[in-house]
Amino acid sequence: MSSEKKQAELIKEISGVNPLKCMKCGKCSASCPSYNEMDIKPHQFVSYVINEDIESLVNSKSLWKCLSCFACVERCPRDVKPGKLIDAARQVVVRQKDQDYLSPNEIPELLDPELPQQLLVSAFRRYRR
Amino acid sequence: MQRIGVFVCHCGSNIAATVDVKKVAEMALMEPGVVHSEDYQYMCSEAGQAKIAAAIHEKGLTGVVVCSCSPRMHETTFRKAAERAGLNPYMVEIANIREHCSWIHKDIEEGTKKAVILMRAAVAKVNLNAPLQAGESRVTKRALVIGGGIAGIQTALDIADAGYEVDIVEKTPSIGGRMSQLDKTFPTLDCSACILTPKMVEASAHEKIKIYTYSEVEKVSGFVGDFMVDIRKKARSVDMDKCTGCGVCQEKCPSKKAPSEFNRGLNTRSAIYTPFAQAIPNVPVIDREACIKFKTGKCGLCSKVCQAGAIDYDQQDEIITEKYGAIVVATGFDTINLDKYDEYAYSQSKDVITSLELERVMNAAGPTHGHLERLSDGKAPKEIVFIQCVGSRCSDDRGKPYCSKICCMYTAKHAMLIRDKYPDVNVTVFYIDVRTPGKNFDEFYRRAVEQYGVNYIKGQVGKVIPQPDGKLLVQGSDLLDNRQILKEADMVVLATAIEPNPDVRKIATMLTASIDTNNFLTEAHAKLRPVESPTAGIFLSGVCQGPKDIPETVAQAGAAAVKAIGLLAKDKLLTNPCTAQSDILLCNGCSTCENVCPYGAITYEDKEVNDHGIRETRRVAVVNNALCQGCGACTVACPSGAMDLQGFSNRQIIAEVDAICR
Amino acid sequence: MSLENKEFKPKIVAFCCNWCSYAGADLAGSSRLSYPADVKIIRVPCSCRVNPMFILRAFEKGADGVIMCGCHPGDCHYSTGNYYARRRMTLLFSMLDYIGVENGRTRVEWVSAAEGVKFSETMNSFVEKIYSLGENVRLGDLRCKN
Amino acid sequence: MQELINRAKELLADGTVARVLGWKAGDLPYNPEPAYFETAEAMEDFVYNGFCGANLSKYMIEASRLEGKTLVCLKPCDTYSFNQLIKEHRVDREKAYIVGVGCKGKLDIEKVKKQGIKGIESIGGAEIADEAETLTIQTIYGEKTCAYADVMLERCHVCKGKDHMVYDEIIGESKETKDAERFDEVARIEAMSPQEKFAFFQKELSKCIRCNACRNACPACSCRKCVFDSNKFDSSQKANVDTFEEKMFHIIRAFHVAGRCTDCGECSRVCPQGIPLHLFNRKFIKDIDELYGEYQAGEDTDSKAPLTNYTFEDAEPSIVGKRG
Repeated sequence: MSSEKKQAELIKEISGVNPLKCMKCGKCSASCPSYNEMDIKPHQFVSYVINEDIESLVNSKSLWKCLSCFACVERCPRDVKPGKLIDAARQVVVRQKDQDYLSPNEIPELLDPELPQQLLVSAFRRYRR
Repeated sequence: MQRIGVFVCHCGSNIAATVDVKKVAEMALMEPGVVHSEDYQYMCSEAGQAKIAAAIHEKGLTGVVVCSCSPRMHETTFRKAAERAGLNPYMVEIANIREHCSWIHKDIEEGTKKAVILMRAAVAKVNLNAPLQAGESRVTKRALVIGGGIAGIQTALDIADAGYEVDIVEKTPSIGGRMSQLDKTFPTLDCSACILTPKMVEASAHEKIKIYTYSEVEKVSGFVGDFMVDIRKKARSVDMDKCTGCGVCQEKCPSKKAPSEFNRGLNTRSAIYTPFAQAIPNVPVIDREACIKFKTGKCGLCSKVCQAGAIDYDQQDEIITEKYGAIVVATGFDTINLDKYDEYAYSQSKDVITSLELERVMNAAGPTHGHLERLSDGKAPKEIVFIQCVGSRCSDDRGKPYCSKICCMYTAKHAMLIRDKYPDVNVTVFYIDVRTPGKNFDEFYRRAVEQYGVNYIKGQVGKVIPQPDGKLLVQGSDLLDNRQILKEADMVVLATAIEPNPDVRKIATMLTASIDTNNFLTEAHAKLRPVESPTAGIFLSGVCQGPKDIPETVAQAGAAAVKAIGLLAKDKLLTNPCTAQSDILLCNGCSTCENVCPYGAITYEDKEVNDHGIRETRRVAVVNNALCQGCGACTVACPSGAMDLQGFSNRQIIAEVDAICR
Repeated sequence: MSLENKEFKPKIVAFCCNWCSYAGADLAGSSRLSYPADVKIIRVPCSCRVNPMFILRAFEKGADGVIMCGCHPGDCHYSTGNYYARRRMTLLFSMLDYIGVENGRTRVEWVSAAEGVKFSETMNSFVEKIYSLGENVRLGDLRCKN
Repeated sequence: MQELINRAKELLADGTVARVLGWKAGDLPYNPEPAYFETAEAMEDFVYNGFCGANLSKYMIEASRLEGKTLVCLKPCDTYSFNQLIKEHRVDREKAYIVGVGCKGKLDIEKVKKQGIKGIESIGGAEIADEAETLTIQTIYGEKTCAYADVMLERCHVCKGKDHMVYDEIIGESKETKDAERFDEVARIEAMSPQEKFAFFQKELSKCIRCNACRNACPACSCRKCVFDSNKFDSSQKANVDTFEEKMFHIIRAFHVAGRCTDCGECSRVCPQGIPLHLFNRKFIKDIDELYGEYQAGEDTDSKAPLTNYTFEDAEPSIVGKRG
């Protein structure tokens, strides 16, 4: 198996999503609150997985712009769940070892009382597994 | 001992590609009783059938096994061929080596091995086959149509025109169905009522048609040609013979708060009502839930104002029992419940409506008298958004997995009509695909875009957000421009998925007609028998079988009628000879079989028997072959094995088991 | 599917009612949905035609698994047949379990004429189960004389 | 016993009944056998004691075809079988004059023998009139005693009750002898591992000699001709016949009487090999009770039997695997 294919299979495995179920209705993109911040739009996630171009997905702005609000997951009529796909892509990144990431212990001192609660909750959704 | 011929079909390459047909034919010769075997390209062809006939004559065959496609496909073909050659048709058995073998296995060795075993099982069975004679049953020359919409009306008219009696049973107070609720019809834009009401009148005036409105089918027994049906005529509280349809009662009725079913609950009606002006029969019913007289005992105003003295508060439900030869199901559809689609704000805003509600809004007899206005404040909308596929093409449990088929076209119709009548109103349609297969359909859709300037956007809507000022903020995507759209609208119209009428499940159970996971009635064959149910004598008309538009419904209604007429035109039907039979020497007379028979086909009689020299009178089970449908429930209930099923006897099935496990 | 035990080719008998499950099997075939060739189907008019004796007979003759398929409860072509079948099979299977026969060797599934996919999936999973149970030794002889 | 004999003679004399169906002494002190008595003189041989376990209901199938009424002695548990036979139209209620005889538990000679009591010449205390709680047994080795309750039949320990379900008159007192739970043994087996279960039944069933005693005694096995004696289920190859019969006999027999078996225990009582055959029937009864609601066959003559009945919500067969 090529490494691209492996990556795509990994995404499917982590997310539990079958991208072939997508009927390209665009309801995910219509639901997305971060749509305008994203370079790759939610409805396009599936085609990156189908085309085994996980590299682009991982390097996209969208990866970190997704709020994990799961509106797309909730509303997708085909059970495709683009939010889960992008979350899986994040997992792929997070799972790469020896990378310089924030450790949970450092978080408390970085907390700003002015931070909106929503941001925290979505951050936990994004980074906690 | 039987003299059996085995005929192995190649079915072109359908079988021959994964089954070594020559080998199967060769192996057959080793089976007990087999005196002849051959293989051929297409056994079902005339030449193939001729080979069977020739072998029957030349080799004196007493039994035939055809290794071919499913018996559901060609069992009748081969049995008829054998009959023509002078063999009892029930001496023919099919080994299904296509659907159950060649089509599911890829390895030729594996496929051949299995085909040989299936052949052996069939040979083992035929060894125990006995010639059977089909009996006859009579045909009641009257048809029942369940549902009085356009499908039911058309079917009834066609059957009646052929000279047979037809009864229509309609649940609501008037025939007309969904079509009577529509304003205009695509793709010609003619007025729905203008083309429907003449048919309604024709049906009600037809001497061969009897219409039971406000009635429901309660019980069905019997079988093809001889159904016995109980129809509950709900108490109308109005004497149909006396009522003149003057309408004074409805005007005077003080209780006017009941939601109008006909107008989809968008406005109200009186407690005594006819659903709409052109209702047939033009006789009102009293909604006892809403009527003050029924609720409190006081009032009685309608009775006072009725010159004809037609009001009858004491009227009771009536059960009518009638015999029918054929039954046509035409129960139609409803739109799905939108509770699970909260993102479209249907429950939050009066200005988010379904397309069927829009039909009523656009209709002159509707709640707004045909003026396009917002139901919340009565203001004229300037911006209307249509959302397609609401609940259609969904793989989750919120909606339906199928395409509702009619929405693309009626939305184009709505958009066009609005743009035509109100040129200053902007119309936007959010769609996934625009599906327009049909004569003049795509042209119609293109006209909406090109001539009327309807704005079609490929992309779904994610959310409709009601604004404090009463506007509706629609958040959608434009997949082709790759942008998200925020649009302020005054009205949002949802192309809501359609589903079979919820009552159809109950009716299907009564009729023992099969139904699919979406509650559409199953047809006997998806391509070749699309208007027949697998249950003999039951025919399908309209959307109860699958989504379809008016012309398709009318076409299917006619087709169902033809099938029903074909049945009613016969004086006698040949009955399935594969019925249960009791061996009186073994029967204990214990009544166990009688208790499980769904057809009441088993009775007990005191019969004189001669049990190996002992003559005595015994209570024994007797099967009425005209009533028995051959399910076999009794054969297993019988502890002594006295009850057996012809064509599927205990010994035959055990022989098959043995052959498979050999 | 686990095919570690290459020697073992199970014999599996499937009783299918004519109206739903046999048609479901036909649909699986015309949709080219594969399942192992170990399964051989016997057509019966209704699941209520399946006598426990047929099932025991199959086991005695060396079957490794027996599955019965019928219309979904409520959808029986003969209205009530599968309700009787359901009780009969429940009691029979419970008895087999009671005498120590692995209950995975017997199964009932309701498969409609429209469920070709379910038919094929059911057969795949049943065959897999039989492979995991291996050869049927216990039911060959209930009297158990060796 | 004397009251019973006197009454029987009376009914014979006034022509109410043409014959009496009861028990007469056998060739050993503990094996009375079912018998017809047609005259007062013949009644001298009549016995009724603790060894009269035989369920006479089944004989009424035959007696229903005879001229005139038959007086039949039925113990409380026998009346369930009689009711079941009425339900199945196998006996004619009008042809029977049912004397409900008293019962304080019936005896199992095998249990007596198991206590090491051999060479039995006579047994005292097995007659119903006595209140004796012990049996006094004269043997060639001298007098032995044992407690009545210790040598009762298994079925009496799970007695269904002292009431007769159907009768014309009752003679003698009955006593409920229940001191164990009916389904305990079944539950014990259910809890075993498949290997243990199989080993248990393998051990028991391999004793079977296919003598058909169980079938002949069983009031539910009343078919004119048993499926195992007819060719209705055989394949054409005669060679297969015997093996199928042999191997599957007990399970098929149990299935055929499922929902009809009153749990009278005759099958186990008459088995010369001592196979606890009632454990099959009782398993079905337990399952029926648990899955479809309590049902006692023979309690009445008109209720629907569990296997000719259903509800829309019945358990699926997969419940067998899920119950664990």
